[in-house]
Amino acid sequence: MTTLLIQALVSGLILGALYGLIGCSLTIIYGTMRIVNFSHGEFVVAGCFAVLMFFSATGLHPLLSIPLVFVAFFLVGMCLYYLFVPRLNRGDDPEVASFLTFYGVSLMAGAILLFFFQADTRSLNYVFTPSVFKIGHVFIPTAHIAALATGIAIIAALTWFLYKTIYGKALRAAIMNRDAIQIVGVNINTLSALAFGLAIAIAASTGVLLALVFPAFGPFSGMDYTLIGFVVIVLGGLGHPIGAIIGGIVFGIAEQVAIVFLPQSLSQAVGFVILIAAITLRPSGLFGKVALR
Amino acid sequence: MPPTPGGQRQQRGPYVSSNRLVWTRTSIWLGFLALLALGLGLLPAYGFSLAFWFYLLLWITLASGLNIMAGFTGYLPFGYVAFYGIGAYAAAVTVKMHGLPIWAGFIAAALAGVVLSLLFARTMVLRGIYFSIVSLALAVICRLLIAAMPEDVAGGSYGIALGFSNPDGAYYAMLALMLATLLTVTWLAQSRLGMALRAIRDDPDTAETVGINIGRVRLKAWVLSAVIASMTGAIEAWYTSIVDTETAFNLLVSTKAVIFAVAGGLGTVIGPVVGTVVMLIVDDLIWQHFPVLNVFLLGLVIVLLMMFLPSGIVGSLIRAKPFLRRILF
Amino acid sequence: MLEVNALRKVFGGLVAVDTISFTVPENSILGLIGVNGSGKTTIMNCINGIYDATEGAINFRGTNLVGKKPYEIARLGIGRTFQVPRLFRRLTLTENLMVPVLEDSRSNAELTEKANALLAEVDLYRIRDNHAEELSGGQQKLVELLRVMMLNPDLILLDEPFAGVHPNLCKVFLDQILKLKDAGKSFILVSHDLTSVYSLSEHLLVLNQGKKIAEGNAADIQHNPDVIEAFLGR
Amino acid sequence: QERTSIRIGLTVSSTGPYAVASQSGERGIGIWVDDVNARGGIEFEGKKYPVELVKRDDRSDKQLVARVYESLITEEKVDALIAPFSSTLVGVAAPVVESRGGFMVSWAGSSDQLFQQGYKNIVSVTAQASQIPITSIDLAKKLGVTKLAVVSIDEPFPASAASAAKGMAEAAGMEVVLDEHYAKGTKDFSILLQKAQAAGADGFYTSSYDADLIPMLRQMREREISFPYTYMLYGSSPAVLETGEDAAYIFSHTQFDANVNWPVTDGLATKEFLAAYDKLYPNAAYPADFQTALAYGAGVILEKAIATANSTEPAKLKQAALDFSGDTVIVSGEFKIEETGFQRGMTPIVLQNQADGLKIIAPDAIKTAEPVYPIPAWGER
Amino acid sequence: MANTTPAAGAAASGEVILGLEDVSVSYHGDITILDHVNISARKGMVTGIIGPNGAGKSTALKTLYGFLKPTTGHIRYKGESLNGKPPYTFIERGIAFVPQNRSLFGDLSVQDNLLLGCWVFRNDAARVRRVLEAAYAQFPILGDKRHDPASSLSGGQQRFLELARALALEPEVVLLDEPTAMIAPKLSREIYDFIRALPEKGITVVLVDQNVRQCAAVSDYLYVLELGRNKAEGGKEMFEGDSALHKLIAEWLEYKID
Ligand SMILES: Nc1ncnc2c1ncn2[C@@H]1O[C@H](COP(=O)(O)OP(=O)(O)OP(=O)(O)O)[C@@H](O)[C@H]1O
Ligand SMILES: Nc1ncnc2c1ncn2[C@@H]1O[C@H](COP(=O)(O)OP(=O)(O)OP(=O)(O)O)[C@@H](O)[C@H]1O
Ligand SMILES: CC(C)C[C@H](N)C(=O)O
Ligand SMILES: [Mg+2]
Ligand SMILES: [Mg+2]
Repeated sequence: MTTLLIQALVSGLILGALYGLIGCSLTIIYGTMRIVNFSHGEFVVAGCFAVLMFFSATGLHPLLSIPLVFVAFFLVGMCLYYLFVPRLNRGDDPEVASFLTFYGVSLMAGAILLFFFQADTRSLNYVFTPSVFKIGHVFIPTAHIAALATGIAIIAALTWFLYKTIYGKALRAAIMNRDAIQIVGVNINTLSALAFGLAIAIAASTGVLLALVFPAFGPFSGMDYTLIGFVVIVLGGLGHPIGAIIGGIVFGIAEQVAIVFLPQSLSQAVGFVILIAAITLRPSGLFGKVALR
Repeated sequence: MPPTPGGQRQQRGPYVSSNRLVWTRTSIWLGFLALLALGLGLLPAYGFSLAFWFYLLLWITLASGLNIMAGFTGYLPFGYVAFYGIGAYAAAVTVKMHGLPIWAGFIAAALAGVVLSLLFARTMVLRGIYFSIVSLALAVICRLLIAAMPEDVAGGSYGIALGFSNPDGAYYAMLALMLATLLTVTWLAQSRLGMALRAIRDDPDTAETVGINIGRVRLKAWVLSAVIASMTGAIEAWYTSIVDTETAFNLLVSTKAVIFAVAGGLGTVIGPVVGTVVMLIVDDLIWQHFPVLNVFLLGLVIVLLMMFLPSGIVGSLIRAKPFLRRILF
Repeated sequence: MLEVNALRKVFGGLVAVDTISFTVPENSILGLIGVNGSGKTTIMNCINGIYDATEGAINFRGTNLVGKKPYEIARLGIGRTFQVPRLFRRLTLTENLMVPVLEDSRSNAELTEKANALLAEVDLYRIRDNHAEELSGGQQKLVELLRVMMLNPDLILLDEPFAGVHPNLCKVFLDQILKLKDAGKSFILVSHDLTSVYSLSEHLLVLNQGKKIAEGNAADIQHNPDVIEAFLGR
Repeated sequence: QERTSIRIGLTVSSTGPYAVASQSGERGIGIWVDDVNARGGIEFEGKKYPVELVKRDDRSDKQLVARVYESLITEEKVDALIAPFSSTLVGVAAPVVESRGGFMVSWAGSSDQLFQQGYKNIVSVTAQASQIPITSIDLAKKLGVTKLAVVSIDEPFPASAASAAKGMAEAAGMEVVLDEHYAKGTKDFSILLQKAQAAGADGFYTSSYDADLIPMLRQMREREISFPYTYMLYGSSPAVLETGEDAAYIFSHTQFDANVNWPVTDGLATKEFLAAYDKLYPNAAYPADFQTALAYGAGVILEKAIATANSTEPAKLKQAALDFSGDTVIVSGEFKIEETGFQRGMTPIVLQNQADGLKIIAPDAIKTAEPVYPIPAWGER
Repeated sequence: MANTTPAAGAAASGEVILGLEDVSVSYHGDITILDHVNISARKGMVTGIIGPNGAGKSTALKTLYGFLKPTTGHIRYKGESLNGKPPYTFIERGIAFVPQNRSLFGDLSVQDNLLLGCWVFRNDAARVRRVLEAAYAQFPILGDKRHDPASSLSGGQQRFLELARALALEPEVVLLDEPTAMIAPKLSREIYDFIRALPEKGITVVLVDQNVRQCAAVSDYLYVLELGRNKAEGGKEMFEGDSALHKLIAEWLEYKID
């Protein structure tokens, strides 16, 4: 029982960290640009397929694909931004408009994935050696450790960027007052485009890690990831990478530990129950400042 | 007294306070609805395949119901489907498990909607995405709970097959519900309640400081749109004569409702109607003519729509040509 | 009619309002002046329930306002304007004025009538169908003032009503305020426009850093050294 | 107007969770159409009519299924229907077809509930959920499994297969130490697996679709969990086999195999069937699997029903099917239905993924290899 | 139009550094708010714009800063036309703007708000530090609250922050929209002195103000807008006597003293 519990905590932590990563990239897009990126999950999945292609093409270590994936999707993100976003601000509710636009994007992205990779489940056939570390009776697969490490690195960098650099500050300032940010001379479009690219790049990189941890993926799991992303950032508080990560971990652990005590089919609910409890107690999320909008 | 420039601006303005115009506009719209009702009412008689039309009515209803919350009050409930699902199950359980007639099922559905919306009322202290996601979470919980119930209570993973179905009956029920909904929304757009809701949408705190009990006003809207959804769910259950957790609580229901409403223009009465009609027809055409690409194209259409009409079809028209506000509302 | 007793409001470490007490007698105008950040707006926010007081009591005609919701307080007959105008962006001017009286028994036509009449007085009738967000800064202030008049409360809190308002209109306001006072209303008036404050309010309160540094009528205040030092300057 | 063909309506999932299986079924139907029309069509009212498929996309979406099956009947005026893939979709198609008065052959509607709703004109050609476990549980018993853990995704077919398995296992005197459903979209099964292990199970029985089996297997491997008897209903689907070592030794379900030759009375026999497949789909992503065979079977039964009934009236077709039930054998096995359309034939087959490929382990009559039991622990492979 | 009036001719000394030439502007495309307006800010002068509420003063400033695109005429800056140039490029050119409605970043600290004011020379750490010090010296209260979120400042304190931020990169021209609205008398006088002093520093000022007296006092040249059109204008000497300008504002002047 206790080993089971510890095991649950451990895999909850890792699962949560991955959720948190998804939230992180989403929180850049939503938390600092108010773009409801409903296609976020598709890019995570795209990351999974990217590493699959990389691995079957080169046979190199999957983690080595991250730099490539990062750059490639950074560009994709920039293009997406310039294609769609600038026009959105013409409507009287850009946020809702963005939701619809990116739902459309997610349909397209999903269709494209389907077109290239067929509907069937694919799996990344790579196993670390040693495949697992044993600590007492607790098993920690190497893949998970690798994923966790990479994830933490990404988040640290991101937090530093958003809170310590002037670019990060400008980015956060942008949603607080769109006119004022121009008054001080910031080209909000370029800045946002960069941020968008960054976020998409991180999302795809998260996909790479996911593919290592959960080998099976198909073109249809995008929406699940998107929703998890939103749940996590709301739980953690908007616009705050650390918040997202905490949110993710809380969510992940809740889910895993619940399985130990409850029938698996209910365990998912526990995560959501905690979300609701947390939000009603702290209406702006664990880390958020004020409920926005 | 220094004059303000505006002499030239008489001709424009979102709301035409002149009651006569409102009156004519409304009566034209109502007349149109009457004709629509008549036309749609005759369809079955001429042996049309109802499927397309039934779902057209269904989506108009859901989009308009959602519009009450999203458009007028400014709360976008991603978990709207919860009400739809609970309605479907309430009806199915009363009919199948307790062998009561279908109208009893509808009553049960309506009640379920009210109860659930009251349970969820607390979540309206949240704003924006926080509200949206929490309501989504609640929808998921509803699904998991019902799925986890024993087979003989809620049918388990297979769901509940009503064992009988009456497409025409369901079709007429749907038609009735849609008309009721549209009339409600029309009234809301003119009524004081509607104005209070829009005030809350623009600035809840100020609304409260000028004496609006935002809690109570919001709740009215919330219950209203919840009941619309739960009744819709019940009727759909009657139509397909089978409910299961996956369809009844499928988040796509919320998503589509939002899409259709936004595509037409949130906060307007006819927006959701127009949006639904256009999107469904487009989707149907694409689906028929492009078996392979259809999903991709659907996505493309949505994106283009938003890029060129960012406030929806009706919404953007109004923005571009303010005088249209006299006709479109 | 309003008694504020040892009111304290603390934000984190900062004491924005430090044990302030005053009363507003029926049918009177209390002037509230003080340097920026001295706590004037905060006092108003406490009275109409946007903030809840950290300590102290606020009584309005015998009912304690502390812990009441803003809308309850509004219904008790306390209205206010905001320093930075807060209108309903996407409602028309007429609608903006209607909102406070939605629960009212009078007919729509009647209320619209009244609203438009008020708009006419400040020459906004012509653009009554515009969204509030389309107004100029000053125009927004006007509409806010009209909105509070629509609500027609017995105690009116005015936060900087004259800021950014054209002189002629300021005159119109002054007359309005006096008219309302004759009609038995009371006011708390926050303004940096001393002429108007002096001319309007028989009793003034001077704040500095959340504390009351002086009290009395215009004459006393103008020559009070502390006030001159902290507020008027020379 | 003058009849020129026999129109058969059906949907295929271009996208969504059922796309792959649905499309491999589609190929089976393709084989059938090709074959009938080569023979000049179906004999009917003294004349031969070619078969014309009215095929629509259902995007694995239930609402669409309901809509399409209705319009197939009311607008397209098809003569008979073939069901979509997976009980989940058949579940919605069935009531529509029933209420609009159509006749439908289901090749993937395995869940039992489908046939407890009193539908009159739905006939199944696939082994039912409550039948599928027979062979595999027998085997488990024979091999000496004592403690069984049953896990399934919370969907109609897998769930009812699982509950059937549970019942049989208990009847056979095994102890069911764990019986769990997990919600769709679950990614991490490690705790579930460890629960099963902690419960001391020596048999692990799961009926889930392949998307979940892959992570499940990987997590077993990563945590060095292995059960002497591991049965995965979809364990023989290509995606799972692709994972190589992860999938070694697992037992799985099928209703068709190149090495199984039933004494076929109608339609193509195994060899011809496979030949036809290679001819028609030389570059298909996957070889013919049991979905292909089952769907093909649906066509064959439909053909025979129309021919014998010499009509397209649902009632007559159903009667015909009942009449030739029991003395008809098709490529996927014996066709034997009950009054409700519930399938009793189509003996399920158990495979094991052994070092030199998939082997038939049971039923004994057709087995091609001995089971490797107990499945060696990860360390000893 | 501007320079056709005799008044203008008299006072139009000094080169025009920034100005609107025959500019018309509208928000939604259907009504013109500014109707062929001419405004010229002359180097090293304070140019005042007054007029009734809704006359178009703020609109004029927004146009001068590129937020609104002229439908006719030109935004001239040192001879070059800035039509269609995005707002964020104006500050690089040395034009700073303090709008009428709040322009702060509420959740950011006071210091971060100032830092963003230094965006244009963000990489010149030394200069940034200098600017911050200067700002805190000018407005001590900002120094005390440097780590508080800007939204927690009082109405007046927020104004200071905006002024400090606008002046961060020693601009050539500052556009001020009602800078002293809601500022306590003592401080508002300081601010006017401050504005008065800007020309000495070589900074040109365009000042929109409802406080007619003070505005007239600090301005070297006054424009009066009404109904979105030029109503009158003139240099200092025109403020008194029986000039058209004076007649117009006399009535306004008799009210409002601070
Ligand atoms: N929400 C808040 N959080 C933290 N501090 C606040 C908040 N609101 C006001 N303060 C602080 O309380 C003090 C008083 O603020 P207040 O707005 O009452 O001043 P004021 O007298 O209205 O000034 P002004 O005349 O400039 O409007 C200020 O120092 C301000 O920084
Ligand atoms: N965003 C907008 N959309 C449409 N019309 C607007 C908008 N902003 C201002 N207006 C209109 O333009 C006219 C001029 O506005 P502006 O803000 O320039 O006036 P102003 O001179 O600054 O007045 P004030 O002294 O009250 O600030 C007003 O009549 C107003 O109704
Ligand atoms: C045996 C399979 C063809 C059954 C099918 N997968 C179903 O869901 O019913
Ligand atoms: Mg204040
Ligand atoms: Mg202005």
